[in-house]
Amino acid sequence: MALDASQMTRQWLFSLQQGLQNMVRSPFMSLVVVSTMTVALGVLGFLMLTLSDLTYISQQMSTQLKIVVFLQDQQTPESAAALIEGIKGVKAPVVQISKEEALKSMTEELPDLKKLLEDPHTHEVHNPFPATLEVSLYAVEKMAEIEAEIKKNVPGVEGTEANQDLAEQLNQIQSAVQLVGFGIAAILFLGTLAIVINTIQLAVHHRQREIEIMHLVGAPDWFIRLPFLLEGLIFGMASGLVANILLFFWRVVPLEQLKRMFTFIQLQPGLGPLYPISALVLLVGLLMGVLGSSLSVHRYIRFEKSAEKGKIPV
Amino acid sequence: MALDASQMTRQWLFSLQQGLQNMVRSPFMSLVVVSTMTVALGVLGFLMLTLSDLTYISQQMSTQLKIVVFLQDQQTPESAAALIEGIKGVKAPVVQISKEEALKSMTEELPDLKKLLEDPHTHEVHNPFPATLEVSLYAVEKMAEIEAEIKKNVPGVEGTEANQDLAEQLNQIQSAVQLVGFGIAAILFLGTLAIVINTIQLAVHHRQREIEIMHLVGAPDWFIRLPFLLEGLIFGMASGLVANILLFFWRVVPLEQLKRMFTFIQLQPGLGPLYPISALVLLVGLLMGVLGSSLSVHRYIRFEKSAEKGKIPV
Amino acid sequence: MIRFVNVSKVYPTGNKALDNINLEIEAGSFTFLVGTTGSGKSTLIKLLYREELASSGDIWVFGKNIEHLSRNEVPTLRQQTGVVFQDFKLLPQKTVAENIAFALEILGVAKKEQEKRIHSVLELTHLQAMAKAYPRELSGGEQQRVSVARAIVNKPPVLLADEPTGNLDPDSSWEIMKLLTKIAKSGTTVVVSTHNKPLVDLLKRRVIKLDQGKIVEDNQGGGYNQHGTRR
Amino acid sequence: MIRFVNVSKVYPTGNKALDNINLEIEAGSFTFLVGTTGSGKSTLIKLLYREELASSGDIWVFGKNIEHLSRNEVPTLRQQTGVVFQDFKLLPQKTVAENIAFALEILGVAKKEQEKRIHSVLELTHLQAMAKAYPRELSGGEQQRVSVARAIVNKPPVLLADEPTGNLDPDSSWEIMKLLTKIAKSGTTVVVSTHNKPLVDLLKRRVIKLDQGKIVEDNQGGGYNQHGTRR
Ligand SMILES: Nc1ncnc2c1ncn2[C@@H]1O[C@H](COP(=O)(O)OP(=O)(O)OP(=O)(O)O)[C@@H](O)[C@H]1O
Ligand SMILES: Nc1ncnc2c1ncn2[C@@H]1O[C@H](COP(=O)(O)OP(=O)(O)OP(=O)(O)O)[C@@H](O)[C@H]1O
Ligand SMILES: [Mg+2]
Ligand SMILES: [Mg+2]
Repeated sequence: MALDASQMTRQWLFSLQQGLQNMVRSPFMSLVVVSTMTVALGVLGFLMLTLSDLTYISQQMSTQLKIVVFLQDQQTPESAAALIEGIKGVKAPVVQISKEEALKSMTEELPDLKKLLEDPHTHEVHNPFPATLEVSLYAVEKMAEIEAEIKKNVPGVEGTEANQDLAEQLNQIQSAVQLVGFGIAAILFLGTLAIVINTIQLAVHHRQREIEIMHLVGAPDWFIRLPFLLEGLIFGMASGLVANILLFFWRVVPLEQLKRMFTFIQLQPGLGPLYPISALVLLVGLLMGVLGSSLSVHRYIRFEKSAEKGKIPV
Repeated sequence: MALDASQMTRQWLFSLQQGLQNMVRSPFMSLVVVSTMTVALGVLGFLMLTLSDLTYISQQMSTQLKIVVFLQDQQTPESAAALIEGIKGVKAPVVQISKEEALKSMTEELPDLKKLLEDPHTHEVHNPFPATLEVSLYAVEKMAEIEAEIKKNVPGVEGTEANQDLAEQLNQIQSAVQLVGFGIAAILFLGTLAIVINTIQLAVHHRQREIEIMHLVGAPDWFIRLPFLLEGLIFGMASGLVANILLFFWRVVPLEQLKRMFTFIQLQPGLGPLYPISALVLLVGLLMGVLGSSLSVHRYIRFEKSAEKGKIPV
Repeated sequence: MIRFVNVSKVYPTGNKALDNINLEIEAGSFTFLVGTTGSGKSTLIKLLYREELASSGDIWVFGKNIEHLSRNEVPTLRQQTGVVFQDFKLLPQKTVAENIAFALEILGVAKKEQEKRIHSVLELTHLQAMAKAYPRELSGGEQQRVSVARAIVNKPPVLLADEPTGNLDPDSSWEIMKLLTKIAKSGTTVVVSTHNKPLVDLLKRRVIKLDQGKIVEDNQGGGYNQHGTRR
Repeated sequence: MIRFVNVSKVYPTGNKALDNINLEIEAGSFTFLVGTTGSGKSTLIKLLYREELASSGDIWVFGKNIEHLSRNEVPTLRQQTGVVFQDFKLLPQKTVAENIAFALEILGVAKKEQEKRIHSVLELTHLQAMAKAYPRELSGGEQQRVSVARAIVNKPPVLLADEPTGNLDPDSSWEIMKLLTKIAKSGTTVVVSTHNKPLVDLLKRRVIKLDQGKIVEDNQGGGYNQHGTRR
């Protein structure tokens, strides 16, 4: 029995319409599936957002670490600062402390010192302190590299000082946050996948009898499968959207309050990484929905197949 | 029809036995429910573990911050250190740097200085630098408090210096980790709850027909409910146990490797916070299981009730 | 024993399934319920074990108005009423023996006593060989007999059978009907809805005929069609 | 048209439901299948639309050995075979009209044509008033007629009816049987399994009697019981 094009179209349209009808006629089922998927996707997105913020914070923190550069007397702080600001990875401006400022802060701290440095005859003050520069960096892991470059390429540098230990530690924390964050995201991703597929499987399992009946009255596999795929797609889309709304809300309201409470913590400006994450959440929702339902329906169709092979010789 | 005690016992025993039978006879359902619950509980436990580690790390980091105490010349570093070590919140030992050591490190850095400090006649070196103590703390948020206490209670203190800004920042980060961590745990907790209840609801929904039949042949409510409660309990216990096994495994194997990779990051020794967390995971599993199934069965019993009220006047 | 007073049933869809029924059925009697499909036989039976509530009127069973039972009294009513459902209503996850045993487990009957009773009803319904089979592994007629066996196993004072021979061959149908009349003789009140004209004609018991929810005939010892058609 | 060659069916439980069946049924003929409950009638019918596979032997329908159909050919076989299931098998989430329409949607029949055909089968089975009801809102007999309507709506070349009058009163049963014989006259091959002795006796068609999975009688124009018992 060959089918003409309009027959095929009608079958497709009917099959798709069935998907919508099923959802509407099992509101409880639809609600449970969508809410479960929303929770799973929402948690996934929420954690990716938090991880992205954590990475940003630890980066911000590391810019507090500075390389201190001591200059020889013949080098002016201005020209050295200009040279250093030209190095890649250095965050302008480089803070300049002149010989005079260094002396002033030291003698203020140790009043005895002033007398000792003063020439008893000319009352001229000898200044043993060098001019210093405080160099901030964009990324703490470049500290050793940049320190070496300053020593090598900037003339008139007497010495440098950098808290390598703390830098190393912060550096490791950053890598750890990234690695563990990636691990968490991967685990959560798999968890979301498992939960979504399980939920859809339960929903389809509940319709096992219907699938059987449709098969028995002659519906081809694709005809049975299509409505479920559409349903899965819509479930995925709906829960992805709801999860995104929750994420946006979280970003705009409570996170802003957190920011105000913790003024020192610098969060990414604006909506930050929300766009790529929400796109990912939506995509995951759609894929999971379709994958979940197609896998589940497949189960029942596969079951029948194996039953058909069950020829037993008498 | 009054029931004697042995009848009641038999009914209870049968009802409990039913719970086990149901699980064994619907292996697919049991598997799906347990695996979903395991994922949800595992993620919950995993995140609580990570948060506890993060808190620990940020605490460890903050012990890098020190209060520097300058002593007057009449005070010996030893006795001041002993006094300070007696203050609550101070991490022993207090590092002592004597006047001589201070002078030595300064003159090594600035060779010019040595000549200037030397008495041209007696060749005696004047030492303007005070002896200093470096005081580590257990908790950075106590820094201001302890600094004040040192100034007040330790005799012969000339001055103190503490990086209040960085301390404040670390302090805020700790509070933020705790607050956000608490938020995440709460959200995840609710998410786990929702997913578990939804999953059990789907499983019970699938047995709606059976529940109806049992009702129609005269089974009382508790008789129907009990097997589901037992099932929920076992599901909760099983998934809690599996989740805990995964958590222990994660703690022992990959986390130990992370520790070796990042030597600077100090993790809690031994199994750390695993015991309370795994106990919590198990408890949540059990509660959710029982709560989920009792709620779901209730739904169907409630449904019937409302149908019974549906008297329509003719 | 059983008394309907001005009972009507309108389903939520607006279908009027029963229309002002007044009826009395004596204890220990055997009554046929006949009528075209959709005339309200199943609805009348469902009212008797509270699957449905009447829209108006009162129904008395065991001297109680079952329209006003509390939540806890409904299971008791159902435990005292054996029902053969038109669609069998067997528990799919339980074997034949377990399905029958369920009616006894509810009452907390001891295992030994259970085994004895189950053995005897399996024999009565010729299901001994299928005790361990699941409902899906049975033929239509076999399932129907399991439903009969479950309904009679705890010897309830009221037995309602909704089309209990629809899937049975004439010989098996005759056996089941004989069984039901025997049960009525032992004091149980039996109400049987049926389309089986030959058996109704043969047994000569009280026949109540429904049509569009109304009782149109009520004959002691009557046949299926009072004003007989050719079948 | 339909040919069974040495067909046996043993269920996974070990039940031998059919035992070396050899049988030929001509195109456009009308055949009754009778026998005690559990004799294998439903199993024989299930083999014809591939709900079950034979354990051994071959079954030919439309000149094809349906034991060796590929996965894609099974739906085609089922589309060409109308089936009235013993347990109705209606889709619970669809109304009566939608259940019937489903058999046409599978074939991609245009909406106008669908409406026409559905209208006509609803009329034939007296279900016009229930077109918009859901199966759970119907009486047993009404559900059975929906199953009949769905089986005949796409005018399939083969029509299998498993106990199609088990829940119908004598008048409705007679009408449905008349309908099925009329369909056979129009060229469709009709196989009806039934316990309805009066109708089998009345219609005088071919009667095949099964007992314990074996064909024990095969009479053109016979009655229900060749060696008649008293019922
Ligand atoms: N749940 C329901 N909702 C709406 N209408 C219903 C419902 N159940 C039954 N009906 C309608 O009520 C009427 C009586 O149904 P009932 O099942 O009592 O008939 P019956 O006499 O048992 O028929 P049968 O012999 O076919 O079993 C029918 O018209 C049916 O469509
Ligand atoms: N799925 C199954 N698994 C195991 N045994 C089965 C299965 N289906 C049917 N049987 C057995 O096979 C035998 C034939 O069953 P079948 O359903 O063909 O009988 P039938 O003639 O249709 O009976 P009825 O008149 O009661 O409908 C019965 O003994 C039954 O118990
Ligand atoms: Mg009925
Ligand atoms: Mg059968």
